[in-house]
Amino acid sequence: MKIICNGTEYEVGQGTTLLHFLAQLQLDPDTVVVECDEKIIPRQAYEALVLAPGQNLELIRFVGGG
Amino acid sequence: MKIICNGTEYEVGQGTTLLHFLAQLQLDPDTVVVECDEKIIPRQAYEALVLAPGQNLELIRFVGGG
Amino acid sequence: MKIICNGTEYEVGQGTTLLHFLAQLQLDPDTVVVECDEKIIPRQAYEALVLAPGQNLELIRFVGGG
Amino acid sequence: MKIICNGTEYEVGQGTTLLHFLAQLQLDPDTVVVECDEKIIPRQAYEALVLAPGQNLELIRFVGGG
Amino acid sequence: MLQIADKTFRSRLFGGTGKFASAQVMKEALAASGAEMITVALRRVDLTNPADDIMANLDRETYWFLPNTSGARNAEEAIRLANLARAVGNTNWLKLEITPDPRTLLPDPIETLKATELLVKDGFIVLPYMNADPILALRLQDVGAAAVMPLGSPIGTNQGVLTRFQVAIIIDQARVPVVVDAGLGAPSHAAAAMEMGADAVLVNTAIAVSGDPVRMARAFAQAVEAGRTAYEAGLGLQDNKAAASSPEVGLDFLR
Amino acid sequence: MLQIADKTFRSRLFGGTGKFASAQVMKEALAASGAEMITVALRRVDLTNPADDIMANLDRETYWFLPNTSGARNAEEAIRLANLARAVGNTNWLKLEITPDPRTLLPDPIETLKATELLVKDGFIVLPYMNADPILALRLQDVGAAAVMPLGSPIGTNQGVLTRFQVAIIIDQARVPVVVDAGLGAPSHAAAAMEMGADAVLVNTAIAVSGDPVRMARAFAQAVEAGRTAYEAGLGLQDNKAAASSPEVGLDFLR
Amino acid sequence: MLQIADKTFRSRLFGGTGKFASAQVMKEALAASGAEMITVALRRVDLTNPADDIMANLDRETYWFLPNTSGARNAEEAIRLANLARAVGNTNWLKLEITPDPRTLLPDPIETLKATELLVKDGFIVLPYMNADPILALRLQDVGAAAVMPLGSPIGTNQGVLTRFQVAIIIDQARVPVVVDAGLGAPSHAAAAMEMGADAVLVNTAIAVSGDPVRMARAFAQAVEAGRTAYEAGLGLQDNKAAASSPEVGLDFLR
Amino acid sequence: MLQIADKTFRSRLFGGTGKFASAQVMKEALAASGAEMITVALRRVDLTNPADDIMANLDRETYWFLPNTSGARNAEEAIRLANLARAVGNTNWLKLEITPDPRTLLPDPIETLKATELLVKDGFIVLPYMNADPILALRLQDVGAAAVMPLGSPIGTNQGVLTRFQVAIIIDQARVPVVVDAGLGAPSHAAAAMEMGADAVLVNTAIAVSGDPVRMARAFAQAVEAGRTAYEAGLGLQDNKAAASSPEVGLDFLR
Repeated sequence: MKIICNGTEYEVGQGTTLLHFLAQLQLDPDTVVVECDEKIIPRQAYEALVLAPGQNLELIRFVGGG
Repeated sequence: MKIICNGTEYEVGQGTTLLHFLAQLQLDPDTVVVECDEKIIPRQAYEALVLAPGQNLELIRFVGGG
Repeated sequence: MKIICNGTEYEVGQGTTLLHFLAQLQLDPDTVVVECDEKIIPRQAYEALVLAPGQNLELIRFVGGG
Repeated sequence: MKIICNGTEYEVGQGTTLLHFLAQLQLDPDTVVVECDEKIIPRQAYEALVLAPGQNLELIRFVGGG
Repeated sequence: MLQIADKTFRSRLFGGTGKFASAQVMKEALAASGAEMITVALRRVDLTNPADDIMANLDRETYWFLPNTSGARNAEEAIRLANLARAVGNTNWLKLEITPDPRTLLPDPIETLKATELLVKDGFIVLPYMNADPILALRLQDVGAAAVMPLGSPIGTNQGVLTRFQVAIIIDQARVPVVVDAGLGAPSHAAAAMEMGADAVLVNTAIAVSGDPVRMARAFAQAVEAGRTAYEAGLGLQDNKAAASSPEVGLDFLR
Repeated sequence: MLQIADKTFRSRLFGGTGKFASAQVMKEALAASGAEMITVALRRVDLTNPADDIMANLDRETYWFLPNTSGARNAEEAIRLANLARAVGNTNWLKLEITPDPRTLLPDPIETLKATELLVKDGFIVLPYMNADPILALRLQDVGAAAVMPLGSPIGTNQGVLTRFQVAIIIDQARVPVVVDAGLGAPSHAAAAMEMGADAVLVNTAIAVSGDPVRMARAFAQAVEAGRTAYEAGLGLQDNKAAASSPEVGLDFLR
Repeated sequence: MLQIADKTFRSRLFGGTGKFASAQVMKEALAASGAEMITVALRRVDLTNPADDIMANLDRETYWFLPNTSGARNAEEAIRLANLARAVGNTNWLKLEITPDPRTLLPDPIETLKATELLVKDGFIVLPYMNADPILALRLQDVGAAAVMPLGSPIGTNQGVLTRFQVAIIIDQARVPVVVDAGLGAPSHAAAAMEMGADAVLVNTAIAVSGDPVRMARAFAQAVEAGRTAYEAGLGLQDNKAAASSPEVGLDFLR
Repeated sequence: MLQIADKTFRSRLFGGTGKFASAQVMKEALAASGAEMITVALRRVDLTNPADDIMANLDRETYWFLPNTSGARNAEEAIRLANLARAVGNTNWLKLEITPDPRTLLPDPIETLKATELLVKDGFIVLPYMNADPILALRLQDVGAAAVMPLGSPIGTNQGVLTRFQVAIIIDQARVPVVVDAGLGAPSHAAAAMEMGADAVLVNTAIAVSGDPVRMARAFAQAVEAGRTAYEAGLGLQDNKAAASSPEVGLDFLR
């Protein structure tokens, strides 16, 4: 199935959890915040959240800034 | 009867019009704006307006300013 | 005979006066001051001064300045 | 006999040396420089120098400054 | 010519009418200043002195009145004063001035924007006095301010344009005239503001309290013209490196 | 009226004649400036261009000539130029300018004092260009300088009066006229110098290299008059504390 | 010790984490700066570079995080970033930064006040970046800002405190800490802000883009301490009149 | 390390010893300043107070003495003081200070150059106090000055470096150390001088008359180190245009 992540289309397998998806992207779930369809997903929900077709994810993290 | 004008109590005769009152105060009606009980009185109404007991008048004019 | 004027060698005829030389150069004698061998020549002497071989003339005038 | 020191007249005994005079004034000879009649006296000469009548001494030292 | 709303002005010096020693001095100083636009304030009539009427000293054919809302501490007070000004002055022009803190007399950005929006909707020609805040200037013009009046320095301090970089940005971005107001204490300050490209300046204290207000008014008039002319002619850039004004050649004979 | 030596001048703006794009522009700009005193330099005649004669463009009835010694690196060179100037210009007036370092064009205090003393003894009316050094100014007037010309900032930099505190002291102590020279890049700079009490200013680069020299000349003329008038009228003091220009009473009805 | 909300800081220098050439340089520079509070921004993860994670380089035991809302152009965008920051950073501290115009990066006073009020109500500890507007500072503290962060000059310009008079008033009136932010380009700028009585300064660009960020960080740390110490010790007043530092008596013998 | 003549100094802050409330405060403040070079003046012994001897309070192992010629009004008086200093202080180091006018305490360029030349020939290590005159600085180093000491502002005024452009040129051209002296009233002033590339600064009044001289001395010590470190690390350039310190990309999700 297809989802959108940070503006790009991704093909993910059925039943993929958000935590799993982040692992595929080699991202540390503790330093990334996720908006799913403009809603912030709490960290503790990453494991339970199963991605659905057409969902729009935004993965955001801290970067250097002033 | 008594009215308040610019914070001071004044004794005015029955039937005194605003225009007449201004004349008593030696004020040019064309350069003074009047609030009666917080309502601005249009210049053309000065002649018709008969003062009533207890009314609160504010007489305001232009002064030097920056 | 040869003279130096403003750093350049000039060939001038025997008996050439300074005034004559300036005329050859199309210069107004009243707005040019002349140093001959580092000595300033007074304006009134221009006519009498006959150039001699090897003399070093400097012709100087006012220019725009601050 | 009388001498002048820093603008003031002093009575000193015959044969008083400069070193002795400084001691009378309770001054440390190592931190005071002496001009005698406008001539600087070297430190090592303080002991030998016998004061003479009418001499003009200036005693100068370092003070706080910027 | 300077245009504000639908009106044009030859003079880019706006005059204040406060703090003059006498009405006569004020009249002469305003005449000397060449100002066409002058500010006035609104106050209670002093009933012990009914004859003291500034309108008896100012010809409305000569001067365009710009009533201010000085004294207002919030939008509500300013709007009340605006309506009184319109009634007595028969004009919808207004210098909006909202200064909650009498210690600094600095303008309130929030109340000023709010009042500007409401007064514009109510038909006023609003010239808001404001801190030299470039973003606020953009917002004020967006809600219909006819001009913006950033401060050079606090009112009455004579310190000149301490807000240079902000005023420069405001001028660069403005779609409405920029009038530098407050703190201009010397003709050179007014000239400097005009050289930056300000459309006009407002001066009151520096003229009114001068040792000779009439001559000082003339001095400001000249300085404003000088600064504007220089701006139009184009100023040379500043440089750290010296450059001779006399020719560098033609001196061989000296060496 | 400004008096230097035995001569009086109505205009307190001295004009330079360098760096103009053409003789015609120079003539018009000088006319617009109202300058009565103008500086000129001395250089070798360019024999390939004999007709290029500045004297053909300047009416000596209109302008009082102040030849400079620009290019001189020491007293000796300056004195040689002074004598050439006197011979060709038929004047004993001189702007003494001794700048040993072409990178900064800053004046040499030692050579300037020495040359001033010698030239004064030789009958010259000497106006020395100098660093803004108050003690040097005292010494120059002691040896007979007819005026002192402290710099505002390095020649041609347009940075204005960067030497405010020194110039203020020089003006305070001077017994001869003080002419602020060099670095005045905008009319506001000239006005500021005059407001401080300078007797005159000399401007060249800022006018000559402007986008419109004639209008810029007019702007400087106005600014110099404005600054002088303000100085004579008396400027208000600067203050950190705000002071209202509108009355503080008469607003009870608002609260 | 500096206290903001319920937290105290020994260091009065806040560090920014942007613009460093490498994570390693950033780590060493922050260590050298002695900063305890550091700002970070929020951006989309660069999925082509998943390992580039600033959190891998910053020990949260050592540094107190102050996420900023840089990039927000209005209150709504800022609030969205604030909630993301709280979720990922596990902190309710926030440097509120609302800059509608990317050309000037100057803060919007209206949106900043609105967002501050809403975020404070939602439990955030808000430190708003603001124009040096004293009235706005009063209003921000009235709606619960934990500190105010007036700008010295536009972000990244290194021009220092161009807003001296406004910052002085803000400090004089503030009931919350005043942190001068933006434009501090040299240690002397930071020291000057602290001498005025600022409670802290935030520095990023000047350290990050220096030829030697680690040494520059140390320099700013020293300057901030120097300025604070001077403020506490009490600076002498400035005076136009000279006063000798050596005794004026005891020189009779010289004359 | 700073080298002057054949001696090296770790500290770039020179201390003055005048104006302290007590010898004890002076000792503690000098210790806190970390100064290695300190100035002293020469005066007549006060015979009514023979025990008041500064030498009893200053360890010559710790401090390198730089006697000044304060009070001298010309070269002759300065040379007389120099010889007295050498005799009593057993040192040939000298801060040459010639100030003819007690109102301004500004140095005389002519007498200072003359005395420097004579004293150098007589074996003194001369550090002349001077107006910030770049040409004079060149001439002083040409006659053998071991360093030059341009003033920032008049003695005791605390106005900081009002002579920035001149000091910058002096530093740029100097072959000997440049020590900014006089007028440094705050640590930020000292840091600014060091950031410009000055080799050292001399501070007296600002420390001695502070509310807390010991802490102020420490503050100046830190500021001087901060300024020097920043100069060595390399400061960023100033720019009028804003530049974000946070990334400009990665915000697509906001719009």
